[in-house]
Amino acid sequence: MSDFEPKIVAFVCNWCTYAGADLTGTNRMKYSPRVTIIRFPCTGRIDFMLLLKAFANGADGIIVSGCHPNDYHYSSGNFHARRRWIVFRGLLDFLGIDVRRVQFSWVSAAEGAKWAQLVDATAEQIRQLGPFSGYHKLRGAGVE
Amino acid sequence: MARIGVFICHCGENISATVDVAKVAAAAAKIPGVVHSVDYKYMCSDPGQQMVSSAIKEKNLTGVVVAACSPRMHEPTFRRACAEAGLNPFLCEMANIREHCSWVHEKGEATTNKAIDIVRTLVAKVKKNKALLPIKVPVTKTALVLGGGIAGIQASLDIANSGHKVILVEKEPSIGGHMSQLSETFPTLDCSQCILTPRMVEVAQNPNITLYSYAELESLEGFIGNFKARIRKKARSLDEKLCTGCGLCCQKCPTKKIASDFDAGLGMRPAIYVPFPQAVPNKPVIDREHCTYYLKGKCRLCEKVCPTQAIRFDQADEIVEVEVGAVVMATGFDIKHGDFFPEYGYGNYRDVIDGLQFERMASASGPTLGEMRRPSDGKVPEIVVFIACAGSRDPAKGIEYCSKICCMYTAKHAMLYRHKVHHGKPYVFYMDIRAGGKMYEEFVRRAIEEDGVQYIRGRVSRIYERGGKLIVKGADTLLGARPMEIEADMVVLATAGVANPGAEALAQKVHISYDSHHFYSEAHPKLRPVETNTAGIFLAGACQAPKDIPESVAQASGAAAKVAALFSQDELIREPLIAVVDRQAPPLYSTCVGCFLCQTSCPYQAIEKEEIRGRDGQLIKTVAKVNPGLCQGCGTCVALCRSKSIDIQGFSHEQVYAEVLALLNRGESDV
Amino acid sequence: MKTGFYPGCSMKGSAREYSESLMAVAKVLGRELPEIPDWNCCGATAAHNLDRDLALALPARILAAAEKAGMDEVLVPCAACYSRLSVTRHELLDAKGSEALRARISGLIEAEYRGSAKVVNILEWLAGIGGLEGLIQAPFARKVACYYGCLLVRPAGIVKFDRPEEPQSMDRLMKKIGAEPLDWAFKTECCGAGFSISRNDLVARLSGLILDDAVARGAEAVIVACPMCHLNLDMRRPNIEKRADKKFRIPVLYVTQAIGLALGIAPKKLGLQRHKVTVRFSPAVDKSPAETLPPSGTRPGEA
Amino acid sequence: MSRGPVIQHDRQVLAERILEQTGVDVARCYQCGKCSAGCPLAADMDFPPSQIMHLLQLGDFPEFAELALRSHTIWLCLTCEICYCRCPMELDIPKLMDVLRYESLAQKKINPKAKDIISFHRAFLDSVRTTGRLFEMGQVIDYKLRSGHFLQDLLQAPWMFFVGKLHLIPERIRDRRLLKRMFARTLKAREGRP
Ligand SMILES: Cc1cc2nc3c(=O)[nH]c(=O)nc-3n(C[C@H](O)[C@H](O)[C@H](O)COP(=O)(O)OP(=O)(O)OC[C@H]3O[C@@H](n4cnc5c(N)ncnc54)[C@H](O)[C@@H]3O)c2cc1C
Ligand SMILES: Cc1cc2nc3c(=O)[nH]c(=O)nc-3n(C[C@H](O)[C@H](O)[C@H](O)COP(=O)(O)OP(=O)(O)OC[C@H]3O[C@@H](n4cnc5c(N)ncnc54)[C@H](O)[C@@H]3O)c2cc1C
Ligand code: SF4
Ligand code: SF4
Ligand code: SF4
Ligand code: SF4
Ligand code: SF4
Ligand code: SF4
Ligand code: SF4
Ligand code: SF4
Repeated sequence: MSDFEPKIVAFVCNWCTYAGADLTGTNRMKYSPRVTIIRFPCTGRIDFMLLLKAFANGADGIIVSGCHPNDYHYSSGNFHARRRWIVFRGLLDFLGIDVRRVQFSWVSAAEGAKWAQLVDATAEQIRQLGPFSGYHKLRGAGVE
Repeated sequence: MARIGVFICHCGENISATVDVAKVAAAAAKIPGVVHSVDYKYMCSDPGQQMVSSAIKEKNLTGVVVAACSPRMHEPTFRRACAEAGLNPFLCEMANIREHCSWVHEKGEATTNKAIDIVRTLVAKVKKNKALLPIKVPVTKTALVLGGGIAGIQASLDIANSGHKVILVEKEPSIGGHMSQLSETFPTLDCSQCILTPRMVEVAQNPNITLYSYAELESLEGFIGNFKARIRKKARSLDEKLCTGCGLCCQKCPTKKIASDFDAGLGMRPAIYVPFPQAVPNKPVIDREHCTYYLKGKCRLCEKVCPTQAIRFDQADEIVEVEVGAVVMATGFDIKHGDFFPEYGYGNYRDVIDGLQFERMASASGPTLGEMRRPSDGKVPEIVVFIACAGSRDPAKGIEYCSKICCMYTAKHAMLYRHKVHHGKPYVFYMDIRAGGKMYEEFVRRAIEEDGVQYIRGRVSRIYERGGKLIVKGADTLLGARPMEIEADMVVLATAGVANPGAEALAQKVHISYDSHHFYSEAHPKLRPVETNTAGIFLAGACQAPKDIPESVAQASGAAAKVAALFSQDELIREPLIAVVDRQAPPLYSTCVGCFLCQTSCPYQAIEKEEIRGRDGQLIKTVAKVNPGLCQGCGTCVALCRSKSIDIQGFSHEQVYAEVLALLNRGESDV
Repeated sequence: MKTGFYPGCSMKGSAREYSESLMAVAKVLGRELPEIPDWNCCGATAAHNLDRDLALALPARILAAAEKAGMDEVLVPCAACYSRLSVTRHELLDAKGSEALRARISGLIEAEYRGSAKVVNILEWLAGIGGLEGLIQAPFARKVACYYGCLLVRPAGIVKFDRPEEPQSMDRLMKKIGAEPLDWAFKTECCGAGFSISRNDLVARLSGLILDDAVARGAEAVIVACPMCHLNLDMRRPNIEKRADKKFRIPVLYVTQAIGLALGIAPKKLGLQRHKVTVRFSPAVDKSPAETLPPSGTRPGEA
Repeated sequence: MSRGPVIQHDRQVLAERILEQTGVDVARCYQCGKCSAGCPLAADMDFPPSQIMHLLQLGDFPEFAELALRSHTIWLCLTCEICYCRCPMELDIPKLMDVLRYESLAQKKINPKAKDIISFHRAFLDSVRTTGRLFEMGQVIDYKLRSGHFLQDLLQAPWMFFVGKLHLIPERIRDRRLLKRMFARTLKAREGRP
């Protein structure tokens, strides 16, 4: 398992985390290349079918990250995301996906270092969990 | 069939040092639909941009991916280049292989592969991109200012002086707000009326300002640049055009003993009244709750004495409809009155007064003509206790925040008292002295050092009356918290500054957010302090939080500048990255089922109901519709819609799903 | 609705007249007040000063006994006992972590405490009785200072009765019987409470301040609803006067005694003769001291 | 100790125990002094209530917590609830005082000036333990023996007896064994005294 290199998709909001990840780059902080970012206007936009879709297509782990609750670009969208996340956890569990495969976090535009830490921590976590092999089941469950 | 061009940037060595750019270009060329793939040292340079536009023209590109730095850096640059070459700018995407790749990973295969992944992802996205047109909204260049205190006055004057029309709505019979009630003002002790009244007159005379006094906002609809407001002009019971403001009616009105709000209940006024002599407009109103005629059907004395026959007993409220492009909220604040504090007597003791009452007492035009006379018996108070933080910083009985202005006005009050009663003794009970401001600390020190005000550090536990004196039980925490009692003649409570009673209802009317104390919320506490979260609505003065005059005025000028900037354009251009509800051919019309979950989730009230009717006018279905002026493109609605009927342009379902699939299905054929 | 009665220790001893007058009044009002079977002391200040579990267990046993006897509420005329019982009920039912605490205390008292019996104080109980006005024989037309003390109204979050500053319930009651309750400043200031014996110097000072204000405002009587307050204001009068270096002649009546007088009950049945400070009131309509009892301190009573 | 109090970290401080047992968070006290201003006995206390709060706040200096435990204040506090009722932060000081008293007893840090007060409480509870109720006469005698104040109040007693306020024979409840067990498991177990 030691040479397992996970595929991790990061869904991040444009205003905070995307900018935070830019800052990580500007500061030349290094982190694991296993994570690739997909940009959203806000975490409130992220519907969880999309996350399931990612798992069904071979993602081993997922990061969802947006603005801090009080520092939010669009007054309440990330609260919605947060609330839906609670429901989604239950759903993940039901589908037999380890909830630790999804990292929900807040990274602001100023937190470049936090982004690097988040990525590395998630990559390590997923490495330990091993490859996600349940996607055939997911496809069977109609997610595809 | 998609014809995509991919342009890979070296960024000097910023990218090429860790990413094998040639390999990325080669890999990109193999992605189905990619017809052109090149790498170049500096894509954002003139020759770089030139490469993009000539490729668009020569290869008939339907989409462009620039793999370079962050879109936050150069997306506008390349979109402009595309537009100039005749390609819709929203068909251009950037793949961030610098900040998110070359700068954060070591040189090596993994890094190059990631760069390829990113490019493939964006190529998949751009294939699903649609040509979008920027949204243009016209701007009505008239501002609505709500509240005619110093903040509203300042904002109105600044906007009017920049050449735009202003409609100023004030709910009281006169503009002026709390500042008109003040005696002298810290930290300079200049007379409040003297500096305020010229401004009030300016408002009345400025041809760009329409003043609706004794009026309130009835409703506000629309969006930035295009609001429709309905204003209720309450009946003054007289014809303003005929009234000359001679004041005869007020003198003759027999119903004289009505507690004056303007004098904070310390003075009396008649049923037909002007709140204060310098009022703008200087025209009376009849207080129908107290006027004998309205109560008993008799009197009409004012009508008899009026030389211009201006009195109109049967006047009704009038609704005025106006169109405005921006709104400035300047409705100010209120203070808690003494009656909320159980241990200070629930407002039972007449000589326990609040700060505004003290201002009226100290004002040369006030009920005592500026003499210190305590309310109960008119005696000159020899010992006066001032209590700071009365209800502020007090989660148990008041509010938890610091009201910010009371430390300063308490120092001012103690000082003014000493100036008027030379042998008098002023004591201030305080917890902390918050005097952060230009010349503020010096002002407080002056009160202590020059005017002999005694500051005692501690909070008063109780006040009770005994033999015409007020017994104030306090403690000095700097002296071992020993309890102490002062027999005072008068006590002044620096009561908490709070939001206006109607603040919440008004916020809901105009759809702006407010905090748990009903003060209006700014869009960002540090960087957007004069804007609200609703585009086109701005904040000025103490309606946002307790503030002193300099701050209120500064914020008002800031809000006015924002309005002027908005009005400097004829049309607003906005990125079309907003939500749309799908529309289809009959008989379906739309997949929207009309559940309106989206409507409840939208933080900007951007979702409306639209009725779809057949040719016969019969209602077929009610579906959601996004108002492009209000939508901010947050996408919350999209995630909530179960039937996937609402989508966001630029981040559509198709686009993001294509991205995810392309990212994960490395090497697999295109979806 | 069955109302039980918790007399508490002092109403059996030093505050006998409180219980005598309460019973006499209850009889006229047609209320029965059965005592809680085999009740014990609530532990008063001593228990909560020395041991938390004991301070909760003693009242819990009382309340559990009342529950067992099928009582829906318990009248606790002594304000100090009322406070202990209310606090216990709050801690065992509503406070954070109350469940575990309730189990522990139930173990100590070897009985299950469920919390079904409500705790009511004398003012609440009297206010709940309608038609008092109709029974007045001789209005108690006196200027009175209603003294609530500390524990009837505080802590407001637990007793949830009247307002903690300037309460009104006793004033309303006094108005009903024809008295004129005065506005005064010491309604809820502390009299020295349980220090009557161990620190009577402090009691003398604090109680003196209370009497001073009542007298200065022209009160003819101080009305109390607590044996401890009575003890401090009445029995400790010599100490008070010594410390203040002046005489206070103002009598201190239990609220039930004042009502009893208004209902036409004989002073003796109300235990007025047991006071240290002579009470010269009688149920007569006129204000003159008709039935004058000799100063109580000098006369042997019926032990 | 010439250097003054020394910081000691990494120990469970009294303030934390108080928070656990009573929910009173001394950190919320902002030293306004209102409690001290209204406390009927603040003038007699060595540390008025707001100062007790501050002593507990500086929990990293164990000496300060010690001062609170050894204070006269905690025994003078009448539980009159005035401070709690008026505290802007709604801090339940009387409840906190209870915990300080228990700790002071347990750690044998009783202020010598509080001897009489504690003697009185003990005499009171002894009476309750043996009879189930307070036997006032017995308690007063017991207290006098414990405190040594024989004369004080003695003049009062015959009068009380005459007006019917003092009984010579105590009232006893039936279930006195239970009472004894309750005491044995609480106060006595803690104090280790018979
Ligand atoms: C006792 C006291 C002393 C003070 N002393 C000083 C001092 O010495 N120096 C200093 O700098 N500051 C002082 N201040 C602070 C000063 O009063 C405020 O900074 C200032 O008044 C804020 O101005 P404003 O226009 O924001 O609000 P306001 O003065 O409150 O004006 C708001 C206006 O809006 C109107 N309004 C409210 N609701 C509506 C509605 N729904 N529709 C239409 N109109 C509405 C009100 O009638 C009012 O005219 C003092 C404040 C107090 C309480
Ligand atoms: C230790 C500290 C902590 C702070 N923390 C906070 C906080 O947490 N939150 C907060 O809201 N505020 C905080 N502040 C305050 C905050 O820093 C200031 O409010 C803010 O920086 C003021 O911005 P400014 O643009 O007015 O001035 P500055 O930030 O001083 O910017 C002035 C600029 O002008 C340039 N300049 C100077 N002279 C000339 C010249 N002659 N010609 C051309 N350019 C010139 C300077 O180089 C500088 O770039 C803090 C301040 C300090 C000292
Ligand atoms: S008397 Fe007539 S003109 Fe004069 S102020 Fe009154 S209404 Fe106006
Ligand atoms: S009609 Fe009304 S306003 Fe006019 S004079 Fe009479 S009372 Fe005054
Ligand atoms: S400004 Fe001063 S008086 Fe007012 S709440 Fe703040 S600290 Fe208290
Ligand atoms: S100078 Fe700074 S630290 Fe001192 S009181 Fe003012 S704001 Fe606070
Ligand atoms: S767009 Fe979707 S969420 Fe909104 S009303 Fe239609 S179906 Fe419901
Ligand atoms: S994208 Fe956001 S602002 Fe626009 S309609 Fe949807 S929820 Fe409202
Ligand atoms: S009243 Fe409350 S906040 Fe103020 S000093 Fe006392 S405990 Fe602290
Ligand atoms: S409860 Fe104790 S500390 Fe608080 S005011 Fe009363 S005596 Fe003072």
